[in-house]
This record gives sequence, structure tokens and C-alpha cells, in this order.
Amino acid sequence: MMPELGKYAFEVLSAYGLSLLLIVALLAVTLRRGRRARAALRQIEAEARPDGKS
Amino acid sequence: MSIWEYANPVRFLALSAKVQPFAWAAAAIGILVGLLWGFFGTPDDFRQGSTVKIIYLHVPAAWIAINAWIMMLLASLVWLVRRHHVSALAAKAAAPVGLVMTVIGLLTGAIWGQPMWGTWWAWDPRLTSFLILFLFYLGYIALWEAVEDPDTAADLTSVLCLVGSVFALLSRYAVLFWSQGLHQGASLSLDKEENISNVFWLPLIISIAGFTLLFLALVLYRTGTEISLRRARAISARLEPRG
Amino acid sequence: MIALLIRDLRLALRAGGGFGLGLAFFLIITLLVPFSVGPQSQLLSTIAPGVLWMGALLACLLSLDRLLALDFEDGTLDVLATAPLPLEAALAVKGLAHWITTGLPLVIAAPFLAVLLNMPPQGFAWLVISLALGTPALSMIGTFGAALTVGIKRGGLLLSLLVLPLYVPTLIFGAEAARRGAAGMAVETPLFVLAGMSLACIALLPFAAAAALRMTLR
Amino acid sequence: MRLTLADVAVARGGVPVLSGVSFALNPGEAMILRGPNGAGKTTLLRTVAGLQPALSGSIDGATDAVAYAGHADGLKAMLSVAENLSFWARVYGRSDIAGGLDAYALGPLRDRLAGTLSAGQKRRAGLARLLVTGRPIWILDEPTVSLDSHAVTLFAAAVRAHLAQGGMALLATHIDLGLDARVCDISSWASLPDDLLGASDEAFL
Repeated sequence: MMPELGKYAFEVLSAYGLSLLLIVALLAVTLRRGRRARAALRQIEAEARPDGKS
Repeated sequence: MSIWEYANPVRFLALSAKVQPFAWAAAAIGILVGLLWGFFGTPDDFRQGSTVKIIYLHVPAAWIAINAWIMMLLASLVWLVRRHHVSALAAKAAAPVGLVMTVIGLLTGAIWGQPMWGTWWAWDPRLTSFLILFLFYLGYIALWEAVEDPDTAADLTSVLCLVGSVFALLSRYAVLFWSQGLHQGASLSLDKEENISNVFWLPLIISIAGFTLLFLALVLYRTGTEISLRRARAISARLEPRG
Repeated sequence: MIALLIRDLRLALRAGGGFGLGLAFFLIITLLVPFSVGPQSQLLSTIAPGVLWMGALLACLLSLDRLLALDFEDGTLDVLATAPLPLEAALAVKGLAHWITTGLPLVIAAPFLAVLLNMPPQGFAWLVISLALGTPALSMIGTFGAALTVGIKRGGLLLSLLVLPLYVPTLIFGAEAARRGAAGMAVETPLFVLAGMSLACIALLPFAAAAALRMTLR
Repeated sequence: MRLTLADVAVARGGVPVLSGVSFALNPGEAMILRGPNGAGKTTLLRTVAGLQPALSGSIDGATDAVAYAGHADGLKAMLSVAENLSFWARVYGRSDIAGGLDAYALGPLRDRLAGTLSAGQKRRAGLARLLVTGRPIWILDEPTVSLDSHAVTLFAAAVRAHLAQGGMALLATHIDLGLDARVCDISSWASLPDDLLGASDEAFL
């Protein structure tokens, strides 16, 4: 199944590996930062509107 | 229902919530299909051997790196003209994605060029332009972080984006001129596709579409994050007893 | 406007005004090059135009963050903003004052330093011309960068990060013109582009800088 | 040539601070703003001076007529008092600085470098700048900070002279200057926490 990559196998694999790694890292940072910001917002909103009306 | 409707954060968040699931799903499919098909389904190029497979990462990443800056430029204009917060925050949200895509473009470009040039880095006009673009992204993000007041930050980064775009174009031609040294470079387009036979073409288009959708999904989500941060800041500013 | 220029020049000449700062830095940078790349005169003469241009660029960059920051701290910018003098004009004058106190001395000193780097004498004239045409752009771009970062604490580092990418086109065409001059080749193309860019910077950047400054003062 | 404010609202850091500010200042009149710290005195003064845009409402008669003196004095340490004042005079298209020097008894300090002056002397030189500009409307933010009692009387005399010539003054200060000026407490204009008035945070609430 693995295609014959010839002598440039290392180059191709490293290119794919590094790129996908960077994309995954970007996703992880984005999601983690997003979740934390939204949680902080809910917490502040609860503080500001204890009776729940927005 | 003019598009200015979506400048209102609440309505933007509603739209974003509707669009994001599709965007994330379509992006995943596009990238998976594009890369897998490109990786497994296409023959090697007679000259470059298997390194041609890197095209499925390099071209989409380069495509996003350029268009992210253009999107930021438009968003900055909208902020300066119509003072819509969402567009300023969208520009702020897009910058890191553009930065990462530029880095991927640089990495894959260098690795792809390595067999031909024999070294990991060559001052090829395209790669050098991406390096300069990388610096612009870095400066833009750093300016956002450095200014405390969100409005002033949006203003200053918008001005930097406008002026920076002019200089990015200038650098583009300067680099073309400088690498040839003698005469103006022939091609102007950044990511000119080599003469690709159609067997490579289709997976490339799918991959580009996948990356574009990924960019869209990321920016929608990150803009939502910026809005949440800004809303939390606004509420806490009003919570503290005055004076 | 003239009053602002005279004041800035007088300030720069006074003790601590930083008049000699850019020049001294330019001298040191150029002296360090032979120590770093070795004394072979052939090597030095080939890289001389580029080194001199980079030295001039860094010397300009060095004296930028004092340009507006001092006026910001002691309230002068606030008063200038309410003065009859348009902010654009004030910043253009600031750029001019920076060029006179920093850019011009570099242009004058360049040939003497070129001797140190064994640059072929035929290139001296073109080096001076390219620097004379390029340094105004460096000062004006620098003023824009200073206006962007004036309100930021420790904005000096950020100023360099923002301004260096903007310096790239000027550096490329300027150094290219100097290099061709030294090699005796035709210099028209890079020189004219350099001159064009400088004029555009001088004409347009004060408006961007003034806009940025108004945003910061707001 | 009156200075009139009609229903002006100002914000600081995206939060509305004052709203519904309306008053008029006729030539020869002065107004003193009082209020707790952070109530918006400085913000209001900077808005009237044109350094920042008002959220709403209109300000008439202020364009090209204002001389603003903020917390900092706008003096260059390496220039002498005379050089500083003559610079500001020329920026406003005038040249005589004698009036400013005499009003604040700065004659003897004329050629001293501003950097070598004490805080009080610097403040006097900063206030002398207003005289030198010849602008009718003086906007002063805590002018008497670091002034000794003698200097305060000098300042009050200078303001009276300015008013006598048909000038106007808008000051934020806590000290009683003995001026016959309208005094008003700006907390009456303080905007309520829930007011939005188009302040930049409004979109997020």
C-alpha cells in the first residue's frame, strides 16, 4: 500500500510530518484558548447577572 | 439583510455557530481526500521523483498565507471605515493562522527545493518573499499584543496592515529584481502552478479547498474567542465600582 | 513648522541629544566587519557596499525610538496636537530633523568608511548618491514606526520588529545601486526605483504616521 | 466667541464616563470642575481640547481656540525657559514671550535649562506657555499641582488677567483659587453603569 517514494522518501515524509504537526498544534492552541476564554466569559457573566437575566 | 448585519457580534456568533460544523467537516474531508489521494494516488514526477507530492501541502499553504493577509487587509479597511468590531477581531484572529501557513509554506518549499538546490535554503524569490511575509505577520501579531486598549490596538494594527501591504508588494518586486539582479523576473504570480498534468490537478484543487475551509473554520472559531474575551473585559470593566 | 525643526536640531546638538550616536554606531558596525569576516581585502571590497548600507540602516533604526517617545512623555505631543500646526506637518518635520541629525552624517561619513573596507574608489560617488536618496525613506518609515509604537511601554524592540520589514525594499535597491556603482555597472534602474520609493515615502507616510499618532493620543 | 457644549458624552477605555454634559462659557468667564478621581475630569477636558472625539453631543467654539495644559508641562529639559517659551510662541505664530515670563515671575530663570528647574518652577513655565500662545480658551488639568502658595496667587492673577481680556478658562482643580468662577461637580453628569451611548464596548454587551 505504501507508495514507492524513492530516494526522496525522507524529504516527502518530513515535509508532510512537520506540516501536519504544525496544523495540529495550531488547532490545539486555538481550541484550548477558545475553551478557556469562553469559560471565563460564562464565569464573569454569572457574576454580573446572578439572577440570570441577560 | 446587508452583510453589515453580521458586524454585530451577537448575530455573527449565531451565524458562526450555524456555519462552523459544516466548515470543520468539509475542511477535514477536503484535506484528507486531497492529501491521501495526492500521496497515494499520483505517480512520481519523472524529474523530481516523489518530492512532487509535497505540492499538496506547499501550494495550499502558500495560497492561504497570501489570502489570509488580503483578508486581514480588507477587514482592517472595514474596521477603519465602518468601525465594526467583528472585522477588526476577525483580522486579529486570522493573523496567527496566516503565520502558521506561511511557516508551512516555507518549510515545504525549502524541503521540496532541496533536491534541486542541494541545500535546505536557497534565496529563491518566492521563498524569500514568504520570509518577508512571515516578518510582517510577526510584527502585526506583536503589535496587537503590545497595545492594551483594544480599540487603539485595532486602529494601529489596521494602519500597519495597510502600510505593510504596500511594502509587502514593494518587497515582492524588490526580491524578484534582486535575485535576477539584471532584469525583472518573468512571472508575477506567487504560487504559479508548474505545467501540471491533470492527474495531479484534481487532488490539488481538493486540497486547496480543504485548506481554505480549514482557514474559514479556524477564523470563525478564533473570532468567537476574541469576542468572548472582549465581552468579558467589557463586563468586568463595568462591574468594578467606578473611581 | 520651522520652529519645530530648529528646536529639534538644537535639541539634537545639545548634550545628550544623540547627534553623534548614529554616526558612532555606523563607525563601530563598519569596523567590526573586518574582524568578523577576516581581513582579505578582496572579500571586503565585494561586500563593502552592502555592509555600509546595512550599517546606515541600523544607525537610522537605532535613533528612532527616542524620536517621539521623549515628546510623548513630557506632554509636547498633546500640545502639538492642539496647536495650529497640522500633525502631518509636525511629523514630516520630525522625519526631516531625524534625517538631518542622523541620515546626513551617514551619507557624508560613508566614503571614509568605504576606504576602510577597500571599496573600489569608483564606487564612492554612487555609494553617496544611493545613501543620499535612500536615507530620507529610512527616516520617514522610521517616523511612521515611531508613531505606531509611541504609546507602548518599551516600544523600542517592537519598533525594530515593525520597521525592519518595511526597510527591505529600500535596502535591496539601495545596496544594489551601490554595489553596481562599485562594480562599474549601469546603476540607473535601482537608483531611479530607490528615488521613486523615497519620494513616495516622504509624500505619503506622514499621513499614516499622523493617523497612528491621533489613535494613540485618543 | 462662546464655548458651548450640548449633551456631550465621553468615554474612557470603551466605558462611558460622562453623559449629558451641557454648559456654555462666555468670554470673561471661568468654570471649575470638581469631582472624585476617575470621575472623568481629564477625559472631558481632553475631549473639549479636541484630543479625543466625544461619543455624542456637540462642542462649538473650541476649534483652533484652545490652549491645553495637561499633567505634563511640555517643556524640553535641554532647552532654557526662554527657548522653550519662544518655541511654543512661534508654533502659535507669535513671538513675544515677555508677557508669559513676567506673569509667572520667570524673569530670573529665563536662561536656566528647564531640566534644572524645580517641579514648581517647571509648572510655572508650563503655565506661562498658555499665555504665550495667545489662545482665548485655557483648558487646565490640575494646574496648581506642585505649586507653592505664592505661585498659586500668581496663577490666579494670570487667570484673572486672561479673563479680563475676554479670555475663558476651564479648570479641573480641588484648590480654591479665589476666582469668581462657576463651580460644578461633574458627578451630576456621571453616566450610569448600564449606559451604553455607543461607547466602543456597547457592541459586546
